[in-house]
Amino acid sequence: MTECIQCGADIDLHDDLEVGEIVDCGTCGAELEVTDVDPVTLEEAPELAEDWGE
Amino acid sequence: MTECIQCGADIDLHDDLEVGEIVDCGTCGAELEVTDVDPVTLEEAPELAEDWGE
Amino acid sequence: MTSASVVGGSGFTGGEMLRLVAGHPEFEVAQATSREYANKTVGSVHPNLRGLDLRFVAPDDLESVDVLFVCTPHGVTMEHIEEYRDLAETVVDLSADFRLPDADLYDTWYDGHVAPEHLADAEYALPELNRENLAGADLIASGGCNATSTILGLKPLVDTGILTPDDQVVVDVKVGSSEGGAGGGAASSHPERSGVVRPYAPTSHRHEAEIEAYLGLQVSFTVHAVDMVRGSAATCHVYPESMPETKDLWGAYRETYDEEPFVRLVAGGSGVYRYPEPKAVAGSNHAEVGFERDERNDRVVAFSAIDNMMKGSAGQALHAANVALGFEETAGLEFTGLHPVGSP
Amino acid sequence: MTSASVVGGSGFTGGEMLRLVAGHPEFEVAQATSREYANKTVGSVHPNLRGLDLRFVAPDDLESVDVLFVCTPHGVTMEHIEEYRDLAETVVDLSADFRLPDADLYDTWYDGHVAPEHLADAEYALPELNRENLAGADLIASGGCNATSTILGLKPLVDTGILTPDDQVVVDVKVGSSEGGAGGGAASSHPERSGVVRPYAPTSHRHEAEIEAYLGLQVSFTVHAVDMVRGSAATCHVYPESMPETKDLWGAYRETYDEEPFVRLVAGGSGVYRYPEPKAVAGSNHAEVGFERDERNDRVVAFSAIDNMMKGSAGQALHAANVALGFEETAGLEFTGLHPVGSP
Amino acid sequence: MTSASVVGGSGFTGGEMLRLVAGHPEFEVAQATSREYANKTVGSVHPNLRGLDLRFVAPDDLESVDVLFVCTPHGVTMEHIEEYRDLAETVVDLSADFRLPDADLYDTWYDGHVAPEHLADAEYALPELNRENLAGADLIASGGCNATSTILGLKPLVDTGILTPDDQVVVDVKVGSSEGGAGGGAASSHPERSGVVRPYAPTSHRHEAEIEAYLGLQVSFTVHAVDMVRGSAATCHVYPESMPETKDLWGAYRETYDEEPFVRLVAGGSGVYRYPEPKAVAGSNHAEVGFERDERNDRVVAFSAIDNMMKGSAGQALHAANVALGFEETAGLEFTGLHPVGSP
Amino acid sequence: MTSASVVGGSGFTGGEMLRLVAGHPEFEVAQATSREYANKTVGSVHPNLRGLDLRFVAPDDLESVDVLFVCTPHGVTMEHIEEYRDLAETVVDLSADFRLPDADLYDTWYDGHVAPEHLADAEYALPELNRENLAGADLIASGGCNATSTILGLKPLVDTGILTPDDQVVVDVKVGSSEGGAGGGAASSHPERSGVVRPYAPTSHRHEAEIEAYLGLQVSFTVHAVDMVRGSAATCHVYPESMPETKDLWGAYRETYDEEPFVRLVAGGSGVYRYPEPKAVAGSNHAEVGFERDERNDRVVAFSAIDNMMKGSAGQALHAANVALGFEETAGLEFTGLHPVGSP
Ligand SMILES: NC(=O)c1ccc[n+]([C@@H]2O[C@H](COP(=O)([O-])OP(=O)(O)OC[C@H]3O[C@@H](n4cnc5c(N)ncnc54)[C@H](OP(=O)(O)O)[C@@H]3O)[C@@H](O)[C@H]2O)c1
Ligand SMILES: NC(=O)c1ccc[n+]([C@@H]2O[C@H](COP(=O)([O-])OP(=O)(O)OC[C@H]3O[C@@H](n4cnc5c(N)ncnc54)[C@H](OP(=O)(O)O)[C@@H]3O)[C@@H](O)[C@H]2O)c1
Ligand SMILES: NC(=O)c1ccc[n+]([C@@H]2O[C@H](COP(=O)([O-])OP(=O)(O)OC[C@H]3O[C@@H](n4cnc5c(N)ncnc54)[C@H](OP(=O)(O)O)[C@@H]3O)[C@@H](O)[C@H]2O)c1
Ligand SMILES: NC(=O)c1ccc[n+]([C@@H]2O[C@H](COP(=O)([O-])OP(=O)(O)OC[C@H]3O[C@@H](n4cnc5c(N)ncnc54)[C@H](OP(=O)(O)O)[C@@H]3O)[C@@H](O)[C@H]2O)c1
Ligand SMILES: [Zn+2]
Ligand SMILES: [Zn+2]
Repeated sequence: MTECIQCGADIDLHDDLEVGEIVDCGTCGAELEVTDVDPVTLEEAPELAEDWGE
Repeated sequence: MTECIQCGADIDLHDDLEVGEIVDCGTCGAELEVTDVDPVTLEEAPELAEDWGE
Repeated sequence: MTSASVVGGSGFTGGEMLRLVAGHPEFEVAQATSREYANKTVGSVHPNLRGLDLRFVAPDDLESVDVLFVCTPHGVTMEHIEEYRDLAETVVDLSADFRLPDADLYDTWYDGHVAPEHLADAEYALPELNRENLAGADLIASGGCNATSTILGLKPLVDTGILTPDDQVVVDVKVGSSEGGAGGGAASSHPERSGVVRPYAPTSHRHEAEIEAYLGLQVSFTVHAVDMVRGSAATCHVYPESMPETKDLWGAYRETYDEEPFVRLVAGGSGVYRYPEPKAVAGSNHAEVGFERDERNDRVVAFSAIDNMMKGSAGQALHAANVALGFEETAGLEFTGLHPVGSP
Repeated sequence: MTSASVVGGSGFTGGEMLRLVAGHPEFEVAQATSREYANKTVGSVHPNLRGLDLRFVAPDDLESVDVLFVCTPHGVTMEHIEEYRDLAETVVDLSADFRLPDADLYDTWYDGHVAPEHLADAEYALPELNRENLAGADLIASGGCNATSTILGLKPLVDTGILTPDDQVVVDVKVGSSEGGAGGGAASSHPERSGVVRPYAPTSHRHEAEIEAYLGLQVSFTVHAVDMVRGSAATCHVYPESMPETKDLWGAYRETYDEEPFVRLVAGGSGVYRYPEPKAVAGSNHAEVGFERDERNDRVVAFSAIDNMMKGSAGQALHAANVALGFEETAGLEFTGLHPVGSP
Repeated sequence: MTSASVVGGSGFTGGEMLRLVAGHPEFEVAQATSREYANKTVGSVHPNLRGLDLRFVAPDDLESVDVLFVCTPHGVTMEHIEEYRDLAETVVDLSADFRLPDADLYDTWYDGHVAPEHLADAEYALPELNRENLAGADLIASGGCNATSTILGLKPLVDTGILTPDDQVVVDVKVGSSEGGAGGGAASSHPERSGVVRPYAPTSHRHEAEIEAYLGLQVSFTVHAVDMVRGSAATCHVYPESMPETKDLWGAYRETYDEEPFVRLVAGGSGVYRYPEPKAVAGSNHAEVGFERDERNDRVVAFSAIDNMMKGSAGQALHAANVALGFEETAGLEFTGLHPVGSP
Repeated sequence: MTSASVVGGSGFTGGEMLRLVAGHPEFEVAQATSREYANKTVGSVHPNLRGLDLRFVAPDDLESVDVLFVCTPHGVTMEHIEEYRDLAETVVDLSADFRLPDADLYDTWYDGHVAPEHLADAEYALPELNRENLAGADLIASGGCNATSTILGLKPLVDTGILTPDDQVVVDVKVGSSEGGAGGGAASSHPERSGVVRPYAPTSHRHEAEIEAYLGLQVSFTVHAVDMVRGSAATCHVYPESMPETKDLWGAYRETYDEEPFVRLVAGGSGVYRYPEPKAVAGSNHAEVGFERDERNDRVVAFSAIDNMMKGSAGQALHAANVALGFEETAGLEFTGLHPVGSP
């Protein structure tokens, strides 16, 4: 279990995590980048500037 | 031409006005009661508690 | 089984109440009243209840029952409260008649009260606010729909002191047409009501009183009718004394709602549904709450969305009854809503 | 518990399938696939499923399971059928890939078939039509939504011989936007798709093949897009050799559907909802069917309305799976729909 | 300038009539009647006419005028026809009171007629059908909206003999809520009327009489309410004795409508709008007509779409008045509609 | 005649621009560009323009013209501005590229500016704000739709000093789906976008910059998507230093707008339409503005409603061009909107 750096919720991560992978927090939806796997370290993923309508 | 007591716009009144009649202002829609006809005097009409949906 | 009857069963909240009670594992429907449709089948008014083998009775034919859900317009319950309490151990009223703590407030916001002696007995239904007092309550006052969405959106900020009574709060609400009840008038005819963004209560909406009573906050309230049938969405523009960090906000909301079965936090993330919206909860008893920080304006925007027929009335009433009677809190309220869904 | 996975879980029918399976007393959800959203939570796509603690997996990561529900576009299942049948005892396919009895028909109506050897194993899912063969079936082909509404509307007339293959039948269908799936295109953008009455399949709709295969009737089929999200409403204009009396029609419909848990007869009566309409069944697995006689034109008009996401796809699939696996037929399908409801 | 007054100016067609007359280069608005809103501004009822400096008068205060447009419910015009014809040289009636050629038909389809002696004077307004007789007409009967859409869709087939009175014709119509007029009732309240596909006239719709009278065809007619405010879309399923080729159909439609300023052919092509649809003509006086061949079923599907408030009532009435009075046919009717547009 | 071409003619504002220019007494349409639909008829994209005998050309084929209306996404005009100004005496840009007075602001709110040397030449299009500078302007920057509705709602309060830069202002906006342009994405598909109240720009909307630049006020801005296609409705919650009386407010609004041909005051009164709403102005170039006093909270609520395709873009652009070129201000903009109308 790792804590989300945005909302503080526990993030349930899958096993074969790789550095550079983007995971999202199930609670707040934040996109987080895996920067280390042992121990797992997460940072906010670079903004994807995703278009969201209008 | 009489002035609306709510919004100040000129109200175009018809000829055979009677005391007690309710007229509405074309600008602000206020419902006004004719309290005198010579000269024409208007007062705010008693709230009709009109239901307006929801 | 616990028997339950619905007064005002031909109305919108009454129909929803019947549906919920009929699907509840602990309840069985006894009677439903309607003056207009007495002796007609419930299914002739509520097509989704065609499977229910029940006909409306006149209010005078109401019999004793364990729980009475009262779904009538404001003013009816207060007039009949003695009779209702004689008929049933537990009375759950969906109208505004027993929501406010104080007869004076009825003078200010309504047209007074004719049975103020019962006010002290009434418990406000919202379990997120008043769970502890609901257990065993015998007169329950289900909250107003717009008050409910507002209270749920702001409560974490108040509880954690981020927001205090001195702070400025604007609440801009958008609601669906079922809030008007089955009666309707010219303004709620389909040609006039379709596609609107209509300021229907620009100021002085009565739910301000409820919010102030239960949240301790005076809010500037404005309600707009928009083109949906179900839903109340409150956008709360809040100016805290000192701006909280994002994680403080998450902390506040999680602390308040982490254990709540019917409140979901939705604040950002990816995809189409990033903030609370009524269509994500339509048909369900869930509330979505969330927020966004506005650094530039030292503002927190809190969003809250419910289905006014469910969390905003019948669902809340049943939830409270579950608490009052010691049933599983979520009993009969498991439906999670639909996706995709149009304008439910 | 019986384990179930959903291929195409990020799509519209896939999301509905997940909702139903998760709420089913006998099933537990194992996996849901999505190529686009692999590793994301199911709730990030389907906001009503935010309570579900599940993330999408890539299709390649599918594991063995008791039942596999396949909710992919036409062509995918036939390509993967060996793999799917290896993974699961029971495969329920929601696409058209195994609906038609005969490979030839796939040449005529689709682009041929790559696994015709499995066609003979497949059972058409509609229990009202094929209940006896569904028990124990291991490859189930859930019907087309418009075919389902049409078949349900006409079946009583065919069963009782009121309608014969020589008679003229016009089927004029009105459907919601969820029929197009989550993909969408320019024509299904909100500005272009709102408020339409748009002839989207004026002639030659593929569901004609299914109707002919299972009802034995050639029908003139035309489909219109209208402004709703869920729903398929079939208006069947029928010219029987000899005009039946009203009571013959009631007799036919009651005989066919009296024991059916999910079909309601609605034909006249009072109130607002006098004939079948999609919004009366939206969100539920019910079909409404009904009729009106047109003396002047020697015509019977049969109406049928379903929710395409439920009775027209995921609900039908689950209903068939219930029959196949010997569960209670209505298990997981109890939701009765909402009233009032907008354009669900 | 020609003066024009509108009886029933507070209604839906009356408001549209006022808008059109006020914007017409040859007309000036004299009076508009309303019993309910007498002395109120026209803009208080019709917000788009707030710029019009006019107040409703009671019907008794109607004065002489050049043209009187009568926009009242069925039965009113026939009762007042002497009075109306005394007041104005030209009376254009939008109700059904003078549409049918024969008093007998009023016995069959309506509740009889109280002024049958005027029937022979009346000309049916649809210029595409009756242009030659409209010039100089002094009593004009504007057609029914659904009759208009149907007649326009089928006329080319009848004119060219592709369709004969012996052939089977099913007309399946979808209409908006403004067809019900400003009155409305429970069934047209927003919560009940939103998102519907509702068979509101399954059989025996009165417009059958008009279609038969002016097209010489008996049609099987069924009308559905759908979720839009303006629009009548007719889908005509036709079984000609011998199937025409596509080019014959194009020939027929072009021959009939090539010179018509308000009829557009739309039959296939690319893009989102390939067949007639009401939202493509909403707000305008245009009709879209088109067709598709169904080889498999020896069927021609003819589509027709209009705005019921315009081509289906007020626009048609003004168009006919233009012809009657010798004005430019398109005067005051130039608006082409909007894109994009929702559910107008 | 003055010739005019439209760059981006296949888009939403481009189509509206073409419609307006084609119907304008002084203009004639020269060319309309589209890369995707080059050589196709304009009517194949905009069905209401089927009567227009015009095909799209590629942008490279643009020829010299009197006025060029540029209706492309943000960033295109600034890149091509030299070319556009070479082609035409008068360039009217509907994008944000020349709206802000200062290159710095483009760094803050957008992604910088590539042709800042033209910024000083540009005039903000809104005639109610900038009429005097528009006469003879050769580079005109049409305003943002939500900025326009907000500015129009607040301007009288600012002009009369009721509202000062120190006062708190919350602007809660509700918009239709056409704001997103013809492109659309998953969030604007019909199933996902129908029936929403969706916080699409909770904070930091770029129009804040425009409002601040032209009104001198920093506002807290939040934008919601609601279920309509056209429309921007701004609800401005304002806390003036000292509460004005109702007649002061009327005075302020009347003073500011009395002579304005396109602004209507709507504030209270009777009937269904008591405050500004987008459907009352849909299809027209009108803005409705109005207000309500909230004594209890020392708040003024100002409402403003426009059609984003008209007053919020193409209509405003044409209005400004009329002023710039010395035409009648209302030329080509006479359409008053429709009643009843659904969700236009
Ligand atoms: N709609 C909402 O979103 C909502 C949300 C929260 C709370 N509420 C509250 O719930 C209550 C009901 O609202 P609603 O929307 O369901 O209204 P509704 O649809 O108009 O229904 C009212 C019902 O009350 C019955 N009724 C009316 N007057 C009565 C009387 N004097 N005695 C007995 N029965 C009477 C009516 O039936 P007959 O006329 O046939 O007897 C009808 O069944 C209201 O107090 C409302 O404020 C509503
Ligand atoms: N919509 C209806 O009303 C309805 C009714 C009856 C039957 N059906 C049938 O049900 C099926 C699904 O329809 P829908 O409306 O749910 O469509 P949809 O919303 O487009 O969903 C399709 C799903 O399939 C997945 N998918 C697509 N190609 C795939 C591939 N090659 N391999 C694995 N997964 C793939 C997609 O996810 P990823 O791309 O993320 O993998 C998505 O989850 C269709 O066959 C349709 O004909 C639909
Ligand atoms: N709606 C359509 O799509 C459509 C299409 C084609 C034809 N029509 C026909 O047009 C006519 C009007 O329809 P509508 O939809 O405009 O109806 P509506 O909205 O109900 O308006 C009816 C109008 O007539 C007035 N009125 C009613 N009874 C009257 C009486 N006895 N004497 C004088 N005025 C009376 C009403 O005003 P007050 O009550 O205030 O006097 C109101 O202004 C009908 O005959 C209808 O069949 C309608
Ligand atoms: N929609 C509104 O409510 C609204 C309101 C105010 C202002 N605006 C502004 O108006 C502008 C247009 O908005 P819209 O809603 O009309 O967008 P839209 O529907 O997406 O249309 C954009 C148009 O620009 C063309 N285009 C795109 N990229 C181009 C390029 N690089 N070179 C030449 N043409 C290009 C597109 O056609 P092809 O791809 O076929 O060339 C299309 O015709 C935007 O700047 C927007 O901010 C819009
Ligand atoms: Zn998180
Ligand atoms: Zn006034």
